[in-house]
Amino acid sequence: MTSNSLVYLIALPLFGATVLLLAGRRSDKWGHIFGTLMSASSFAVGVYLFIQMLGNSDGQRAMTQKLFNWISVGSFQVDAGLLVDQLSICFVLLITGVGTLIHIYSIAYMSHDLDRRRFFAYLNFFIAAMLLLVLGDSYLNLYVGWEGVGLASYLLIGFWNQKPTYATAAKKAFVANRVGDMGLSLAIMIAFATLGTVSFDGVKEHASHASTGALTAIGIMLLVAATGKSAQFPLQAWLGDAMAGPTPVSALIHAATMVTAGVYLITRSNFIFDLAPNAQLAVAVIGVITLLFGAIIGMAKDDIKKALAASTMSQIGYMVLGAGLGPAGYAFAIMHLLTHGFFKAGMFLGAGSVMHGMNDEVNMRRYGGLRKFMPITFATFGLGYLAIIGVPPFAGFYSKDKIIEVAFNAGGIKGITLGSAALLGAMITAFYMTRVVILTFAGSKRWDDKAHPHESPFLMWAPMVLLAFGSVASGFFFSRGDSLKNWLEPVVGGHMAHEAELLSPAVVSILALVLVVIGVGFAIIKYLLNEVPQVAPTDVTVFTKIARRDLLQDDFNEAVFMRPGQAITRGLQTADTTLIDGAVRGVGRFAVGAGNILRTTQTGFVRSYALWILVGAIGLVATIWVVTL
Amino acid sequence: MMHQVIEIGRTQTPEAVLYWILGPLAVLAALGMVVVKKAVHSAILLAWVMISLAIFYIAQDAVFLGIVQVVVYTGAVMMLFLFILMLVGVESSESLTETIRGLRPIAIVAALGFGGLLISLIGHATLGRSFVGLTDANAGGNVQALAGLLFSKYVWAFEVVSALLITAALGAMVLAHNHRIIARPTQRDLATARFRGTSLAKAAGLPGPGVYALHNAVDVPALLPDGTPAQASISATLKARGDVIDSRPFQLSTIESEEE
Amino acid sequence: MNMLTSLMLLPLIGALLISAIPTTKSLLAKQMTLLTTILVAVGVIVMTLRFDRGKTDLQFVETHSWIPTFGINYSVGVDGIALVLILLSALLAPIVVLSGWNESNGGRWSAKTFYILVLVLETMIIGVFSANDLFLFYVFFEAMLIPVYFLIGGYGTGQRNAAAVKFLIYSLFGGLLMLASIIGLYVLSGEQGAHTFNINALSQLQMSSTTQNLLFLGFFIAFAIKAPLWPLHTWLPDAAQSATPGTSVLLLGILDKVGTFGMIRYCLTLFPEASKTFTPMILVLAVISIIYGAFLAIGQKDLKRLIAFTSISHFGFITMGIFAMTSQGHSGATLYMFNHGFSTAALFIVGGWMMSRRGSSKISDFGGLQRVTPVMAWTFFFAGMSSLALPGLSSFVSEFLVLVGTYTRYPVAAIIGTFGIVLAALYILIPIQRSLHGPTMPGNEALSDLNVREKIAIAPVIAVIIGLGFYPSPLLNIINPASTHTITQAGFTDPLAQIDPKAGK
Amino acid sequence: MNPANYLYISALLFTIGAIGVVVRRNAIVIFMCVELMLNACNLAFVTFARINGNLDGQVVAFFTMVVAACEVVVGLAIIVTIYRSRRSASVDDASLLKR
Repeated sequence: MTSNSLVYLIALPLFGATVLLLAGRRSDKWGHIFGTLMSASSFAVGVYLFIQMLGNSDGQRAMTQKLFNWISVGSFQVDAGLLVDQLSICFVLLITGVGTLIHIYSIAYMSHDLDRRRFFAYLNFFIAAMLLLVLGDSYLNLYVGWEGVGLASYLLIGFWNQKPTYATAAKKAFVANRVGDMGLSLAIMIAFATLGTVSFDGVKEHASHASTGALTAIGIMLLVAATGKSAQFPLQAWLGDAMAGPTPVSALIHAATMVTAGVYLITRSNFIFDLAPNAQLAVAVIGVITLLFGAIIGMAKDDIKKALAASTMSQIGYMVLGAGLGPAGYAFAIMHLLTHGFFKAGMFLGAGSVMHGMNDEVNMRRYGGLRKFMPITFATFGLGYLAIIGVPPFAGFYSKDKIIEVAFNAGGIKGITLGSAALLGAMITAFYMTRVVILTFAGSKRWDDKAHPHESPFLMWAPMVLLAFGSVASGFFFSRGDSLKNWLEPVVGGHMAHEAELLSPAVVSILALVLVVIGVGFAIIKYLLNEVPQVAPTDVTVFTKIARRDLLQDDFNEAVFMRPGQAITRGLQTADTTLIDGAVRGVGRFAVGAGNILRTTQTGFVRSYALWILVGAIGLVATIWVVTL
Repeated sequence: MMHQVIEIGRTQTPEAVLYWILGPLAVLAALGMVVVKKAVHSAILLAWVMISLAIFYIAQDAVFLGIVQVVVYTGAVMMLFLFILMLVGVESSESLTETIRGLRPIAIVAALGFGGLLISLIGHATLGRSFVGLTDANAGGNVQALAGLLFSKYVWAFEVVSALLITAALGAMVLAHNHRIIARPTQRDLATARFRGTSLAKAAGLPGPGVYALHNAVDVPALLPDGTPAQASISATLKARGDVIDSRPFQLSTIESEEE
Repeated sequence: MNMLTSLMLLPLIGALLISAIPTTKSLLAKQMTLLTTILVAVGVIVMTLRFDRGKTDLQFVETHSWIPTFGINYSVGVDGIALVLILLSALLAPIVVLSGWNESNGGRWSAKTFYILVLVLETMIIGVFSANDLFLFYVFFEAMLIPVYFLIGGYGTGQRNAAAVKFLIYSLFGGLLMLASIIGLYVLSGEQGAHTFNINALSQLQMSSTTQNLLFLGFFIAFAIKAPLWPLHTWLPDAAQSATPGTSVLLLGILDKVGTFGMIRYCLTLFPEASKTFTPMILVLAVISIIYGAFLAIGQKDLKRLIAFTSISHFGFITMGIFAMTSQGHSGATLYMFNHGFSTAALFIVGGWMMSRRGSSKISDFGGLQRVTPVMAWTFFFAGMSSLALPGLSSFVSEFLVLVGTYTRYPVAAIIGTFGIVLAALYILIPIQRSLHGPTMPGNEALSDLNVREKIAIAPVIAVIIGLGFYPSPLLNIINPASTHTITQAGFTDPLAQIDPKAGK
Repeated sequence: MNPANYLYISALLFTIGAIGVVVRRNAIVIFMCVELMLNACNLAFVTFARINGNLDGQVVAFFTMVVAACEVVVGLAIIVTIYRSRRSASVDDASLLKR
């Protein structure tokens, strides 16, 4: 089916961004309202499309819109085309819905910032780019949105770029993303070289004819792209620093939407991964590594936003794991993505609300007992917390446990390993999230008298309440009668014939719950029943120290990439000036030197010139002599 | 013809005699020209070489060229040389010690090599073994035949050379032209200078040589009113040669006078 | 009269008129130059619209006998590739004049001379792209150096004399090698028929492979110096550092394209066999250029040198696209030339404004400009994004086409080249962070933001970069027939997609 | 006698002239040596004319004389000019071409 309204989804926020950026300070007064309106109207278009889709039968739901012929050279034909299907509409609603809520939240959160209008321009731009990412009907269109959100992320992380560390964090995010982008562009190149097309439809159609090797290569490259954007191992290092951006940004971009783009990419490319088992296994392995990696970092962080960021990394690890489990896991990956979008965004907004009340303090060791001062924040944050650790019937329970279950049932050693790791992750998640909640809201107050904690204004808590509602109900809603699974089936493939299950859903749930209780218990003992020092203790085990240093991810990057890179740069610079340019200048010097030597023959005495003429004449005559004889 | 050559490639004996007398003389003169110190002597030796060549020309049936050689070269060009030598200074003789290090040995070696090469080349060449002679070419007279060539085949070169001559003449004039650096002094200026000078001694003009002197000759200085010889009255050239004859002061009888 | 000839004469007439006005009236000279360049731009746009996109052969052809003794003709004509480059030159010229309004002030000679040189250069550039006679091409190729030499040496900064001489000698060296090859071709044409410099006739010559390789190298080295390809690049950073921003735009944005244009037009057309022989070596050089230029750009402390090294990296991409011998690679390379012209122009122009305001070109002297001069910072940021080929901007389309086109035939080169994408992020973001972000450095507090003239000058550049990013078809439609034609002439066809139906599961 | 013998004299004279040009310092003497070389050439031309039996050699010799005359006129004028300003006719004194 074709539709003419797809383009408005993107055009409206893009228009908002353009107007706000071009109008400059003139739009300071109304910029935030305008930006929010643009985002909201995009949401409205999304809802309209969703309703339209609901009215169609399963196979007819996908809608396309071809705008124009974008690039056309020889057999390389790419249209600027949009595609909304069951998968993209989930994202569209999440992006525009959560996006609009965060716009509203930001009106209050950023009200004291002189550049609020610019902030809204960037947010609008992000919404447009993210929508392009999920709506593009080919890998190349997706790529445009892919880098667009990277740019938006760069701009928003560096929103307060007068602080050098923030500017550095923005740069780091962009560069790490670029490494991933390199993977994506290589994937597109391989796809074109093997399949002759880069559109989703075309690749899907031809994929089965391609060799497994090529498909594995494409899959691995797509995975590289996903690790960059979704902060997965080994390109995860940027996410923690990205918390330099304003908190609404962390909520929208670095929790709910942009960082999940990798999951979208893998799910969208299911037709490739399903034919390339090795690549699919790599996806699952990366997911497991990251979910543990993030969880471990999360235990050690005192900065509330960084703790949440580590949690995000870990949760996306779950999604990637789900996506790496094949058709059985795609739907649950997406479900976890959506529920995570609600509860993590809500928690980030809660963190923002706490910071708002605490003079932008982020160290949880300087919080404590805030539940009395911020009841609404506490309530919404608490609901999100229950959702993330997977307490039934909150959202996380439905989505996360399903992923664990599918992992266990993936078969053989692989299934047991992946499943156990995911279970372990669930326990750690319970521990560190409990730690966050206790440190922030429970216990005794540890802030100094300058802070005057207070509840945030209506415009801030209203979105939090709505998101909390989502974190409570969404899981149930999605999994009731496998509604989301059925909805996505035409895109990601259907149920496989159920093999013998290793563990039944009930067993997994019980196991998970037990582990969660253990994790929560540990946290309560350590942080609620014991005194929490205001300054992080330094006499800790080496493991804690390593965890606090983000498991040495920055040290690794510095030692392996940055320092050698700098050395190469310096070496090449020296080589350029001494060797290459040196050779060039050497030619010049040789000419001058030779000239200096030859110049000594130029005595200025006309008689010596005459002598040389004579010598020349001798040479001439001698030549004639030799030649004629 | 009765004076037909006896053997192919041989001319008549008198020419050989001429050649063997004049040839070595010319070479010797040329060598001398290079060796002698004084430029004037060089010029005279060169003139001798040129005259020898003129005779050679005539001997080789180039009558016109022989005459021209004498008239233009030995006559005009050599006169020009001598004239310039006079202008620049006859007596200027250069020391024959070489100032540029290493030039002379290289030059002599090079010249010997060059000459040797040339001569061996000529020796190897087969020139003249069967020479044609100019008897036919000069049948209507040497001058007429040359003129025929000059005004037909070589007329363009001839015209160009004439233009060159004019240009050279003009160029010589331009080069020799003396640019005035200061305005030409008028008579008035000269008079002023004479009387405003450092002394009035020359105000009345210099005496000619020999005035009031013992002899009325150019090599005797004039006597000033006080009886002393005026050295300034004699040409500097004579003085430099040491050809001044008598410069004794004239002993005047003492006359009491306070006048100055 | 033919359009091409008229367009070549127009700047010359402008230059003559300007030379007639008094030296003191520099404002009038500027206005007249601006008017002339705008007229040329309009003319070229009209020509582009009248260009028949369906044809592959040269259009707007005009031929007059010039030196019949040697078979030399004044012969001009354009195909799609040449037309796009002429369009680039004509569009950039008024922007250069307008953006560098006060650039000629610090010069050795008057402003009038500066603008005469610029206009003469424009004539040469149009000529060099449209020449259809090898001798005519050579004349333009070499004559072009002279205005640039004076523009650098007379109006530059720092060690301008040394830079100008280095530029000139480098270029002349290459030019002489090319001249040797041209004479070689001429002699060959005489042996196989009539002496001629006509390119079509020359491309039909029969040559032994040794001859062909040698002649090819003569041309290629000349173009590789101009382009500049590693390791023949060292003149470029010096020249760019010393030249005024406007001159740098003309030099890097337009003039250097003659090198890559020549590779397409002359190396591939005249010596298809030799091109094949040397392709692996050239691809290695191109890939080295990409990586090497990027690394050196990262290490630069001087803004102008940095931009120069980014260009070396970009020229590596262009060369790679050309010698990939696929239609995507060729069209991408040609489009890259156009887009690189605009993105480098944006970098140099805005960078030039920053430098002239601050009085320094050292990156460390800037800092925190985002707060002080937001519009200027934004335009610089935009230029940087264009240079790192952000999708949605024009340079992305071309860079991706080059990579895709290369991958289909030479995957390894394309994969290594892709690393350039990551390095590009570094070499753009590091200077952006140092100059725009962070606290405002002392000495920058009072810098003024862009004025109306500057905004007008940069607006079209931004518009073109965005416009072609989303809708490159107008240019691609012009380029495609020509690039396909060149590929076919060189004896190549695009590799097919490697789908093997039997391997399906 | 073989007329080629004249050529030997011509060669000798030419060589002597060349030595003179290089060795002597007085500009006027150098000039005379140049004249000697020209004359030596003329002798060769005249001899060639005789050997070949046509007058072209003589015509060339004639032109040589005229050109030599021109040369002498201009050259001597230059010498005079130099002498006027430098008070010397030594070519070594006019060595301004050196560095």
